[in-house]
Amino acid sequence: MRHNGALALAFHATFVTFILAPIVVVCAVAFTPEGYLSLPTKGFSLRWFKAILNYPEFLRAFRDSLWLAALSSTIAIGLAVPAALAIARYRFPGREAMTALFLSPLMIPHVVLGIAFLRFFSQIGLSGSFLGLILSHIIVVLPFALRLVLAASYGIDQRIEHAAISLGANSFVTFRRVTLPLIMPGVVSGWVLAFINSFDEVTMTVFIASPSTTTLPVRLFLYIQDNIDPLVTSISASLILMTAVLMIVLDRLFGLDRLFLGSAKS
Amino acid sequence: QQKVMYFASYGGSFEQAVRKEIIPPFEAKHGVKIEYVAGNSTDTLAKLQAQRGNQQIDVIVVDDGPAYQAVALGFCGDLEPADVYKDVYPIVKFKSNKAIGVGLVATGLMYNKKAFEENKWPAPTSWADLKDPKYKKKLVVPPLNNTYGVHAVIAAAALNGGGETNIEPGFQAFKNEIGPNVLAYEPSPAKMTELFQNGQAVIAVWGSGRAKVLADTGFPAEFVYPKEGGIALGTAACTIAGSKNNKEAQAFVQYLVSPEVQRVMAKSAGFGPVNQTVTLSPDEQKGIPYGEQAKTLRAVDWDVVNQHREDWNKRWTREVER
Amino acid sequence: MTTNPKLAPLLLSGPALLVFIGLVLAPLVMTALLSFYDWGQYKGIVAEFTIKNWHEVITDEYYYEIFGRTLRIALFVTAISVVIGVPEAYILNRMSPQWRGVFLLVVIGPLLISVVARTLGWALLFGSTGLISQALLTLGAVREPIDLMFTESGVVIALTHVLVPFMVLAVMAALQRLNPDVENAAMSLGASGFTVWRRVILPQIVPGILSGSVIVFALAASAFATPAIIGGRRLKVAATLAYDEFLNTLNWPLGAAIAMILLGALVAIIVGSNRLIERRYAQVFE
Amino acid sequence: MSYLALERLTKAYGGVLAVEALDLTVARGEFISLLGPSGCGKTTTLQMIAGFVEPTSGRAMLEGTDLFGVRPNKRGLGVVFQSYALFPHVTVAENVAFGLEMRGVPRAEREQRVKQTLDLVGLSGLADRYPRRMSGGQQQRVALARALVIQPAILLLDEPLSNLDAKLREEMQTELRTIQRSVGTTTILVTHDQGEAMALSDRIVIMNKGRVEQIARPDEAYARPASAFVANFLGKTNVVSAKVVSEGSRHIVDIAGFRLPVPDRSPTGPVTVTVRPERITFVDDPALGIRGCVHSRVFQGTHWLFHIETELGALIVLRQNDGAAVPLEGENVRLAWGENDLLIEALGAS
Amino acid sequence: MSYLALERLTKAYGGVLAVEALDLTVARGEFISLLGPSGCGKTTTLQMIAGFVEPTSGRAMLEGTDLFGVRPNKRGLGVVFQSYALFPHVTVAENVAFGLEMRGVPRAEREQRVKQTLDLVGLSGLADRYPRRMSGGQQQRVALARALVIQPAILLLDEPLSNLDAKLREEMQTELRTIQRSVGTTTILVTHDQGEAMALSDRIVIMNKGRVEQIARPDEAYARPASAFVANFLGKTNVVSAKVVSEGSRHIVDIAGFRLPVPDRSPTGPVTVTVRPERITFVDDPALGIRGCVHSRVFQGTHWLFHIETELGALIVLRQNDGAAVPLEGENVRLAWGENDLLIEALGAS
Ligand SMILES: Nc1ncnc2c1ncn2[C@@H]1O[C@H](COP(=O)(O)OP(=O)(O)OP(=O)(O)O)[C@@H](O)[C@H]1O
Ligand SMILES: Nc1ncnc2c1ncn2[C@@H]1O[C@H](COP(=O)(O)OP(=O)(O)OP(=O)(O)O)[C@@H](O)[C@H]1O
Ligand SMILES: [Mg+2]
Ligand SMILES: [Mg+2]
Repeated sequence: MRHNGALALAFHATFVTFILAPIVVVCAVAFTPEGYLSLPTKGFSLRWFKAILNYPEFLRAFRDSLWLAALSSTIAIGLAVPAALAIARYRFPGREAMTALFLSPLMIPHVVLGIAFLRFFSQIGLSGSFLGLILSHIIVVLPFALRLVLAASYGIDQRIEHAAISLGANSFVTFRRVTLPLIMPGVVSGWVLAFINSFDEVTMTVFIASPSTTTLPVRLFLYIQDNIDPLVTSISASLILMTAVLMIVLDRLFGLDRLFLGSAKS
Repeated sequence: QQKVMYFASYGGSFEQAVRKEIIPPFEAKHGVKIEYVAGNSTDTLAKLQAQRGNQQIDVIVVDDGPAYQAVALGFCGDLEPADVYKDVYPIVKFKSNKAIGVGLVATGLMYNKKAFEENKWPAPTSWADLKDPKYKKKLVVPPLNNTYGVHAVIAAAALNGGGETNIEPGFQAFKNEIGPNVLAYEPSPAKMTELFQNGQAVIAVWGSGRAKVLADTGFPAEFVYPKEGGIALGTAACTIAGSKNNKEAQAFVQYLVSPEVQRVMAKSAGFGPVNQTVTLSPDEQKGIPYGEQAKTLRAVDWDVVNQHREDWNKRWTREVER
Repeated sequence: MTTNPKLAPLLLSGPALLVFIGLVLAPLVMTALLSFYDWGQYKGIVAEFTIKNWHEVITDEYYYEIFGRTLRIALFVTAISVVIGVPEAYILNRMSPQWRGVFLLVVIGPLLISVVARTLGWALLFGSTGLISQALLTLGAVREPIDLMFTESGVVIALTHVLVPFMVLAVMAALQRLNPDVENAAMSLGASGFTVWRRVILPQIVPGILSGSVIVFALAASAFATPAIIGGRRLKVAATLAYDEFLNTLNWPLGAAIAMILLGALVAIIVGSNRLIERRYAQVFE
Repeated sequence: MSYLALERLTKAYGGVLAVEALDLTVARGEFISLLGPSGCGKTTTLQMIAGFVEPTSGRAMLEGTDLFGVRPNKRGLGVVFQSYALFPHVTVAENVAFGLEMRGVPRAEREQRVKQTLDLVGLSGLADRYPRRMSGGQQQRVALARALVIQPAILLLDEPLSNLDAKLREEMQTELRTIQRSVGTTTILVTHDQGEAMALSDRIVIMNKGRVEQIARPDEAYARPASAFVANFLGKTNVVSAKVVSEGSRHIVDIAGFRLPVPDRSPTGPVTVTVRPERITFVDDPALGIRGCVHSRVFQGTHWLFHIETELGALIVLRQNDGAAVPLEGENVRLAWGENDLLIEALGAS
Repeated sequence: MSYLALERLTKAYGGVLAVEALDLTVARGEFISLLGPSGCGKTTTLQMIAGFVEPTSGRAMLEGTDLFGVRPNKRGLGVVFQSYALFPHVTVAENVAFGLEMRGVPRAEREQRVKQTLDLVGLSGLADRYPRRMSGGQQQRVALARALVIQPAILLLDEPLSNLDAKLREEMQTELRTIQRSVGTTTILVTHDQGEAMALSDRIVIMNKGRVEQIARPDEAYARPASAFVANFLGKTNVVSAKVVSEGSRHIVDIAGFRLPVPDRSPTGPVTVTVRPERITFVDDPALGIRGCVHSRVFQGTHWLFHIETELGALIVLRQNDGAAVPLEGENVRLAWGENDLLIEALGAS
């Protein structure tokens, strides 16, 4: 194991600063006592964190968002893994067309998708249902899952799979016990990206969400229609905190590193 | 199984007020559950268009411009006659009788009082102030596809003798004199707010209701009616043609113009009442076009505007927003 | 897996294909058809075949400018993401497991926060009264306040911030499978750290970089929120244009035509470069 | 009837013929080794039997049924891959247990058999290690254990001992032999080590450039190679020119003046004579053998290897390190061999 | 002065001591082999010298300067990795050319040297192949070519020939020796093949469990192993119990009745006697040696390996395949050896 040099660490520090800068700003603003966004803030107050409690619909939307993101990203990864293996392993006619189709949701402005789905769902009677929401989210997050699994599927030593087969494993067992662990880094990062994108999607969801099941970003989006106040930032800050806590717990339980990178890495 | 009626209108503080104070009594009285479908006016129109022929929404409340469009596109059904409509100012009634105004705000100028004081600038008084070079990159105007934007262009045209029927002077003014001052053409209230809050913008063309909401957060925002006159912006309701809950929908629109609801909307959303029987105390009037103030407002002829809208939009995006 | 090589890809991609054919193709075809419909302010959408929308988009240089800007922004964002995201992934990969965990969190965490909130942070930093401008003024680096708000540079910076984590994750997934001995072998042959990186590591992680780039490019080219907030209305990109047509003028046929052209251009670019790169680096795509 | 039969098995990679029309029958319980130069198609052959390389043509029959109709995971083979192909993401014990799990062996028995097999290959202490954290030879033994533990009917071993030291290799060879004898496992071994092949195999298959050169018992192939290639490949050998003359009733070969009687059926005239280095002795009698000078002398533990310059060219000589004094480099020596140590071919015959 | 000096080099992986306080000095141009059982720390040692494994303690000096201050890419070593570590994404020729490019060798010369080296390892036709499309032995040769082509001052070779057949291995050995002689390359070779180590090396280092057991010339280590481990590791050996008695002025060792004179300094009383299998001969004289019965007889090409049951236990005997008749399995034989073939240790001394 070699170490990062000074130059690398300097680069890393700059990168992290770049990534964190706006987040830190958002978090700092969350503690303002003022009724509006201001920086630098003069005082310190938890007023906007307490304000979250006045909006039970945010909490409900948060829960719905979690469910939606978890379900759609899990289903998407379930569809993406075999598809990615097909694309990585085989050369067949229509391979590129298929890849393009799978990636197309990335390339259509989400407002167009939103309206197309709204029209489509209202014709097949799925309008406003949670199922419709899940289906549409599967579509928009699948490309992420697919691309990352694809990146991990190239270059796997197939002889390792052959070894499993020679020991009597059928295709499914070989996949579950050997191939999947080998591409695990891609699968986990693919799932995470899918989750995050579903959790954060708003432009499309505004059209398909029903009044009774709405996601947190849609709620926030509608909330800030006429007024951006520090509530947005305090909710964001709480999200960051929750994510951090969740990740730390996961890290303690499983090791984040292992989760992302597979256990085989030294 | 309880009946569910879908009501589509603005999100944000308006939604809060409607959910808390307006919907519950109606639900109790009519035994119906109301689902609030939030979105701004154009979102709502888009949803109507998407579900054409299979409408889910029963009642909408949108800006008057989009309301005219909704009527024109045939989304709105006829309003059934009712006593309460007699009390409504005739000016907010639609000739087609497919929609009716439920609130009135004014388009005028909003500025940051604190910033003006720091710069020792006098408060703006006229639409012509938009051309003042000292506001370079500090002015925000909503774009033409937004109702406030339409008002701004018409007001600018009026300064040089134009109007709805002769918009040319408006475009000229925006291209040559106002344009350089404009920091952004910003339709989103949220972003408008943000630009004011972080100090980049100090003056804007905006609605009285929005200004009131912003001022209520404690921000030093001040609204002025320009001396040439503010412009009236109505908020209109209509029932959706083909609604499965037409009875309740009709009742809901009637309910919206009833004095008790009008009062609530004045308080929480800064809507000037359209029902003549509503009286507001001087304190309640603050920031709301009401009484004499309301009479100075200039109305826009939407039929003319909508006729030219397509061309204007094109010109706007190509000549002004570049 | 050794099922029939003709049938296997179909079986494997079958479920995803079914979902996509059912759920993407239908709306896509509907949108494509829509782009050939007529529209009027008062008559709304009329189901009559016309090519006027396409004609309009193709003949009006206004649209060229916007598509040009969209592609330019997307290219810049992709290029910058590669330039900073790939080294960062590599550096992360070489960290000790604990630190790697922490910084993975740092890199991915921000993705969980609404784009709107993140972009808001940038807006606070960017404006003429923002922190960056003030800091530079205080340091004396600039004389006039600088304003990144409503500029293309601002959009590129903010979009890069939003999208670079995708690159980092994609590249890290590919870095996992490198054999460290191969890196050592290169070094033993006299290659400096940088050369090892360029000649040995980079070519092997091309699939990861490609995946990252495809995602970043597609997302940058079809991004809506960030260009809308940071760029404002004067810096229109294809997505905001389509948004306007769909939501403000309700001219869906025109919006659909714009979306289809954007889709077509992106598919062409992505599939083209995909094919080019897969061919150029055929060995690592096995 | 043969147990496993390969019939004109052929594999072409693009233009390259890796294996060409290979015919081979293996009896149940037989131990076969594939021998041949690097790149001659040994691994390819094994992989075709295992089902991981699809043959271009030809077929493989197992007990009369076509093997290619059977899915690889149903063939019940134990395979050691040349590159080990260990599962990198699980421990050694889990690697070894995999095949047993697939066979539904209950946990208790599984653990016991895994332990046993790890003991067998000398890895008892390392059950919980990950393969990446082991030395090359240790990894190779895990691969071997993984194939052995399932007690397959057929074992396909691709250089399974190449990274082990002599001591351990011999132990493993003994184990392989024992297993094969006691369980009756049919074994096909690919090895580059001729000693190993000879010591273990019932028959060896010598391949060259994708083709079979000879299939025979080890000693047979060594003593009577079917071709110059085989002779040369199976151990070092000396090839010199000579001529056979008939003197009276006898045939005599004359190798640079060193004359030996040969069987009557030998061709007369110019011949090439092949003599193995271990058959050449140093003699003192100046009337006997041929003269040479020690060019180099290499110690190899159990024996010495000499390169001797003679008028026939350089000859190699192998002498057991039995304690007797051996010539020094630069010393003049006389070399001789017996009449039975020769292989005589008419010139240009091979 | 020594060229390369390892001083108390130690590496611990977590709790496992892979290499422990290793001391070794290598002269310029010397050929050293590391020998030892699988997992004894050979690769780890090599990787520490190369700079890819950081030692836990100790240091390595090259011409008096601390090697660990020098970046691995500046050490100018040629390394063959046990796992080959070929660049998978470029062709064979590009793999081999890489080191030359790094040294700024102009294209024309580069191509010529690559071609030469590929010829040397017998891969002339495969320059444009990708490593993945080659056999195991071919890949190994690419790795070797890649290290050789740069003509490094020091070569570190980790089992570079383990997947090659005897023929090719010997050719490569000769090449290595030639290069070392002509260019003066200092070479450290890790090998599991004792014959290879003995044949090539100036000195061999025998390691066990991370520690050095002996450093000596090959024949020296073979003849005078520093420990029972070394004796046992370097070729097979027989260890039997006997006793030394003094008879008059002479010491005599009595091995189950087979009596031989021994030097006077030998300990008297019970001893263990070590005798190498290649030193044991079959004798006819019933008065000589000890009696045994052939348990098994294995043909190994150049020689035969016997397991003989005797009253001393099982003994192994090696006889060169010199054409003479050898006993059959089950036959009764008598074994004998000379007084100089013995290594005598007092019981419990080792
Ligand atoms: N990354 C690692 N983590 C933990 N232990 C290791 C690691 N690498 C090697 N070891 C252990 O260190 C010891 C020495 O390993 P090394 O690879 O040096 O052995 P070797 O002598 O080269 O053996 P072989 O002949 O089998 O290649 C072994 O017991 C091995 O299990
Ligand atoms: N995937 C492949 N594509 C093209 N050629 C290949 C491929 N695999 C092997 N070959 C070629 O086929 C021939 C036979 O290869 P194979 O691996 O069977 O050799 P081998 O006898 O096992 O050699 P070794 O002893 O070196 O392992 C070789 O010349 C090799 O270069
Ligand atoms: Mg092979
Ligand atoms: Mg090793």
